[in-house]
Amino acid sequence: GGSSSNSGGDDSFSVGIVRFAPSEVTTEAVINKYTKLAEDEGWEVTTANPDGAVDKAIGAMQDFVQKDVDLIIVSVIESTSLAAGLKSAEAAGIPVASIAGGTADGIVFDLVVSPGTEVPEAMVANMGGKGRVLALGYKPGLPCQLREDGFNEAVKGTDITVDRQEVLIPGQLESGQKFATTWLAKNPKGSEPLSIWACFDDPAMGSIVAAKQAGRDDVKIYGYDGTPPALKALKDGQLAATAAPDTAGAAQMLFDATPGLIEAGVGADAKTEEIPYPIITPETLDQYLADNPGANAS
Amino acid sequence: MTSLMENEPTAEVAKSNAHFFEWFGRYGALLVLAALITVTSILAPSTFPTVDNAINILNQSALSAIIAMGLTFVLVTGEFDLSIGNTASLAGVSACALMVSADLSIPMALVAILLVGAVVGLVNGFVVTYMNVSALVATLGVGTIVIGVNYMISDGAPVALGDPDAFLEITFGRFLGIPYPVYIMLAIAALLWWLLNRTVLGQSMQAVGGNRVAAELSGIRVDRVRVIAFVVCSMCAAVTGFLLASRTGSAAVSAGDTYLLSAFAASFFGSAVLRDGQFHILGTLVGVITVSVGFNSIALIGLETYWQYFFQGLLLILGVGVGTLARRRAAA
Amino acid sequence: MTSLMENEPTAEVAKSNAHFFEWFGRYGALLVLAALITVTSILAPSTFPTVDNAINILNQSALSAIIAMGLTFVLVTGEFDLSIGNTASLAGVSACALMVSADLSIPMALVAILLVGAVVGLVNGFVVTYMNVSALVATLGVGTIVIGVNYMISDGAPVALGDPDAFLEITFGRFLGIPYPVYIMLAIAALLWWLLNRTVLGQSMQAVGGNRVAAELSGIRVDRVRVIAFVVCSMCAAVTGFLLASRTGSAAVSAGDTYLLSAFAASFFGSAVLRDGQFHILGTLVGVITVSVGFNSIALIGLETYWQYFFQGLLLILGVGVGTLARRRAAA
Amino acid sequence: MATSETDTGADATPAGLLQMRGISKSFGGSRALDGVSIEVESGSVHALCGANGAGKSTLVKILAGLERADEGEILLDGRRVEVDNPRDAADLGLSFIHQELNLVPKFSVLQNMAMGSGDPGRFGILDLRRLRREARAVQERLGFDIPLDVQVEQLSVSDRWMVSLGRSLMRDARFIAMDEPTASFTDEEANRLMSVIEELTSEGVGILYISHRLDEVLEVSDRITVFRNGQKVTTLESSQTDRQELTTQIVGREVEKLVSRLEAEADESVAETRPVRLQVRALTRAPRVLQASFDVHEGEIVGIAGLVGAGRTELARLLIGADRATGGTMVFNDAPYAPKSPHDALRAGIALVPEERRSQGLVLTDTVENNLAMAEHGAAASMRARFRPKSSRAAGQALMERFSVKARSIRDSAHHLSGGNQQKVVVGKYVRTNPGLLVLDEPTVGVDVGARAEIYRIITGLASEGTSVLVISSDFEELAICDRVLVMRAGRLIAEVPASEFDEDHLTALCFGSTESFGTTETETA
Ligand SMILES: Nc1ncnc2c1ncn2[C@@H]1O[C@H](COP(=O)(O)OP(=O)(O)OP(=O)(O)O)[C@@H](O)[C@H]1O
Ligand SMILES: Nc1ncnc2c1ncn2[C@@H]1O[C@H](COP(=O)(O)OP(=O)(O)OP(=O)(O)O)[C@@H](O)[C@H]1O
Ligand SMILES: [Mg+2]
Ligand SMILES: [Mg+2]
Repeated sequence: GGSSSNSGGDDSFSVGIVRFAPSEVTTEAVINKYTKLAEDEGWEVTTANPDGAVDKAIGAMQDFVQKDVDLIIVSVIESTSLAAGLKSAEAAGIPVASIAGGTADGIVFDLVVSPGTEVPEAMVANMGGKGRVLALGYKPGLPCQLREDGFNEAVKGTDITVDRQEVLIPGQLESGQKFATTWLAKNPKGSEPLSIWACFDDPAMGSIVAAKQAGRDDVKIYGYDGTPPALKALKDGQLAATAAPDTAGAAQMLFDATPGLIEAGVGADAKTEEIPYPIITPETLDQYLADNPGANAS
Repeated sequence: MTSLMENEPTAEVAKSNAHFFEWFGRYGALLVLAALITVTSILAPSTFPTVDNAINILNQSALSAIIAMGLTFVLVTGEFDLSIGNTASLAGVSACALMVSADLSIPMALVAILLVGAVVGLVNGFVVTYMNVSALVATLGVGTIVIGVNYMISDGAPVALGDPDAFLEITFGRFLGIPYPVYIMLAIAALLWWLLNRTVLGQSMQAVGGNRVAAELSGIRVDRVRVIAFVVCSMCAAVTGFLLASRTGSAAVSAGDTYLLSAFAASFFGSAVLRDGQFHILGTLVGVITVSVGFNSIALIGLETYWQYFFQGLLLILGVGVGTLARRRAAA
Repeated sequence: MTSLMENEPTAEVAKSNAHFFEWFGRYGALLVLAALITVTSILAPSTFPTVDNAINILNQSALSAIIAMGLTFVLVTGEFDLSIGNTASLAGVSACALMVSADLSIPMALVAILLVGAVVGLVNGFVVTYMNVSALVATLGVGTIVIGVNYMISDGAPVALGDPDAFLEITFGRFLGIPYPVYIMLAIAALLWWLLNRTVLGQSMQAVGGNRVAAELSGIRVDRVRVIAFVVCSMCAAVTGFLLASRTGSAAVSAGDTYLLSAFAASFFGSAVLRDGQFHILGTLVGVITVSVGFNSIALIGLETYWQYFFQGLLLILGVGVGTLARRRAAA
Repeated sequence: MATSETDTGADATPAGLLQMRGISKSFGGSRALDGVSIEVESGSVHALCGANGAGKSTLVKILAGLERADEGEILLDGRRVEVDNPRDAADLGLSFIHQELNLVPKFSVLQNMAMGSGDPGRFGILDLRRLRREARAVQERLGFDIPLDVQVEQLSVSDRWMVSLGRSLMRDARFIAMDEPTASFTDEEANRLMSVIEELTSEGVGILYISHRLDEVLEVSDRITVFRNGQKVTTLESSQTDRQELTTQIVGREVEKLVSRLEAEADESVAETRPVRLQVRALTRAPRVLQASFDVHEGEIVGIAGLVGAGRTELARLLIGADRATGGTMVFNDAPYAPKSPHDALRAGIALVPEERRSQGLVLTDTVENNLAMAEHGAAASMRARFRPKSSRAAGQALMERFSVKARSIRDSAHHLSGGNQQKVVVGKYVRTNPGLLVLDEPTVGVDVGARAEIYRIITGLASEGTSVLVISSDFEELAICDRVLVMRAGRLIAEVPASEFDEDHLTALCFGSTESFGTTETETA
């Protein structure tokens, strides 16, 4: 491990990244792209996978402190709950950046994922402001929470009834499917406008499976993330909308900021950048694919 | 009814009591299922007791049932397998990866993942028999390594098919109004039941599970039997993983992991169905279906999600506990 | 006529081989740890073999060690506990919930969650002993119910303290440069070791685990011993959950769940340390530390993430397998 | 149970130390005990005799708090006591040696002896030094000197029984029940036990003694109660009865005396002239079997005598490939024979009836039917072969009839059978594979006189059909059914005694020769 914290410019840096979990597709994509950019530049990137566990994430941060990296990047886990790791990093003079984890003492850079409010807004518009929605939320995840806040904001004051269920991770697809299956059985076709909103694509995919199995085409399903299967479902008209962050752009943003962050060190003022999170509908899909050659919906 | 005879009554009463408890011990777990169906039918009369919903429940049970029945094989042999969830994930990931990158056809991919399953089973069997590591440790270790392989193949990201339609058909296709997975489940159940109850292999497995030393001294090739059990189990897990991937035409590294605990729960519940603590295929099937019915009921009645945990936990404890308690009463 | 048979004396087989294998069987698991330390020290000489890093590793081991040592108690008694992860989560959630809504002080909250742990342990023990349900099923069931309780309390969302500083101090405070959790781990280890090896209760536990029938026949109150083991185990899990919450000043419904498998892995690895398959406190401690050292090494050397899985899996299989293989050789 | 709590022992004779009155116990539908009463006085030995399944152990288990009686009461010093669990029994000063070994294999001798012992010390803290002192004292009394820190799994079976015996003496018992304590003992060890019993009774301890060795019972006891089918048949004064009468009482009819092979058929030359079935040359697996060479002819019954620990079990295991020989050759039915596993042996036609029926012979939780089918599955060439439940059951039924196995039905679970019937099931399952050579390791340990005679009948019957039989036994009396007896000592076959010279004293003398000790490091295949 090389300690080059005092050198500036385009020197070779050493970066430690704490992933979240493989199920969090967006941040995984950002991290993978960032890693590629950095390694092309000759930096040393080490990643750790805490499998969603806060404690393991803290452990990974402390290991990176021992490794004496120049920058630690954490993701998704609320930064406030990483206090132990942040303190260790601060004591060692290593700045910490976060992807979608929010700010906290010790975070010098926060890449915010916007809540993507366009999705619920589109849903409300599609339903004409009335009907019934099955909302599949996931409270432990910050991005999901923010999206759900946006969702609640959008439905407020409309004639839409919300049935909320909590998705399980792991097993997100199954729980989406199970909840949707029974919900669909309870709400037969033609009763009122029906939609299923999920705070990420996996449970939405599960809902699609349920709808297909029940032979239902009257339900509009919404998700977030723009995973390949979701884009495919969008293309086939099974998904009404998803939202996809510009992961390449976000990775570039983070990459560009890295030397500055290392230069400024731990004392620096916290910066925040927002990753745009535009809605993708079947109409805008082609445009999105053209703009993001990496995205895959075949 | 009062009997005025002096020398009989206590024994008589005790006896009929014993009979009742014996009956209860045998059918207690089935009673739980019956009660569940009755109650939900009353509470949700228009949505629960319908043919559609029955098919729906069976369909939801299919994947869990396949993996749980495979696990039952290992349990019958007196072993454990903690790697099934990871094997299911691996099967999905490798099926998709093979179809995407090696352009395999669906049947070829199925063959390939059956092989993958068999290999995992062989490794489990090898570590358990040759290295003499307890099955719990061995399969925990092998399972962990399988996760690593998953990551290596997929780099952590979901693997999606470009044109999944044919693949999706496996999950969504229907014959006589019943989805294919239900047929697959029933076919595998029949095959495994036959293997276990109508072949020397199956009888040997039960003997090995009952007393390994006695089985060995009876000439049964214990190690071979154990390895076969692991292989069958892993192959069932692989089938589950394959079907799981065919739901969405894509596979994630940890998609199958949740099946581990549910398969154990179903098998143990099933061991209390009609038997006193022996694992068997029919029981496992009933166990899986009971859990599905329960989940379905909770959702249809519209209880909070956390009720599903209470329900699942209680189901397991009561389904098994009532039986053993009743049997103890019957024996006393 | 009785015919006497002639008998030439045969050469005695050299025993030194057996001695070597015996030694290897005993110290094999420790050798794995030593090899790990040596290799990493060579590959990362400036970062790995430092006092700071050693403290770091111990600190990272603390929580896992506490829950794993509790589990060891149950394993020693010949039982299982699949609910520890959920109990740890419950402890965190209820500690935070009590501090937030009931305004409990930190010591009072600790007492409260110790009680919570004890209650979970009692329920486990009751289902296992009184209802006669096998520990695997019982604790799987109780664990599932505990998840439900978690959701009921927290509604699924993380519970965060308003002013967590004092609470965080439990994790961050240091005495003589060593963080508190390390002391807590060592204190609990000493206490549990003493309980297990120097009290009648501990001997009884080992006896029950070694041969339950024999223990029962010799007048040991087997059921009571088993219940106590479950209670101790759940209380250790609760302590881990409490400390986990104090790392973050908040608690999530499933924060502790990951500890389940790692605790099992550590205990089983530990059973191969110095003993042939018996669970013991020191072994578990070594097991936890070996895993931590491994992770630390991977991070410091900078390997791909999936190596952590390969490492963990191989560690388990080899740590246990080498020992048993060697012992078999020694016996042969 | 409707008896007054007060002074029930007030009537007639002064109350003995321990009384059990009107004890009944049923398992499921069947009665194991039916209104049985016994009485053990201080300082006396009361023996219980009865066929397998007569209910002897059940009575002991009730006394020990392991089973609850349906009816009846227990009185200690004339006062009624409740024994709900073993702890209660221990607190009342009742001590037990149960029929099955109950040790913790991974524990040391000391730990095993100290298990559950009397008062737990202050605050439940172990007082190792005191326990060690006490254990030494007990060891001295019993005259055995196994190091206290050795794990019991490394001890031989008879040493384990000594440990078990030692444990029952660790607490100051006023009463000790011994359920077949000598089943695995040599005569010498049994004699030592007898002297310990004498010592104990002289200290006023009451002893309940159960054994199938009738001579021993007659020697040690003051009175003998005989059970038959859960009922008390009679109580005899030991000094006024003999073996003949006892046997008749136990079985309910006369049992013909064991017919020696010599008297029954045969001049030995017949056997010698028959073709050799198994030829063993220099078979070795150090240190327990060294250079064993012998022949077994067709239809011949060959005995192997020796002291416990002589290595006979090991030799038998080598014959069926359960362990691998390190040297030597075998020829079976004129073909070279080198089994790698019991499967190979069964396929070639050699079967071993193992010495421990419960742990090595049966799946106790499974049905008699499945137990009887097990070896046939093991002998099947391919595991893919069809299993036909109906014909399998018919075959099982036929075996049950042939060996007159007594069970409620063929679907009854094996652990419900009495020891003798269990043994018949084990023999039956191997006979079902039609072996050319049947090896029986201690076939009658714990088997009652009646069933024993039946097992001998089975053995001689098989031999007359042409099956060769190898019988390992520590009960030299039963070796009378053999055509020849090989004597094994310290891993070597040292002598061969033809039936014509058969004499128990002669065999005993040969077995002893000189004693050697071996490193007992083998671990059991648990
Ligand atoms: N747990 C049980 N369940 C059912 N039946 C039992 C049980 N224990 C004993 N029995 C039955 O009770 C009867 C008496 O058994 P017990 O063990 O007391 O016989 P025993 O006289 O000790 O015989 P042995 O000489 O073989 O030891 C037998 O028929 C036996 O099958
Ligand atoms: N290699 C082995 N594997 C498994 N069990 C063994 C082995 N060697 C001995 N035993 C068992 O250990 C016990 C102790 O053996 P023991 O000292 O009685 O010698 P033995 O060889 O069985 O002598 P014998 O049969 O002449 O009494 C026996 O019950 C035997 O079954
Ligand atoms: Mg008995
Ligand atoms: Mg023997």
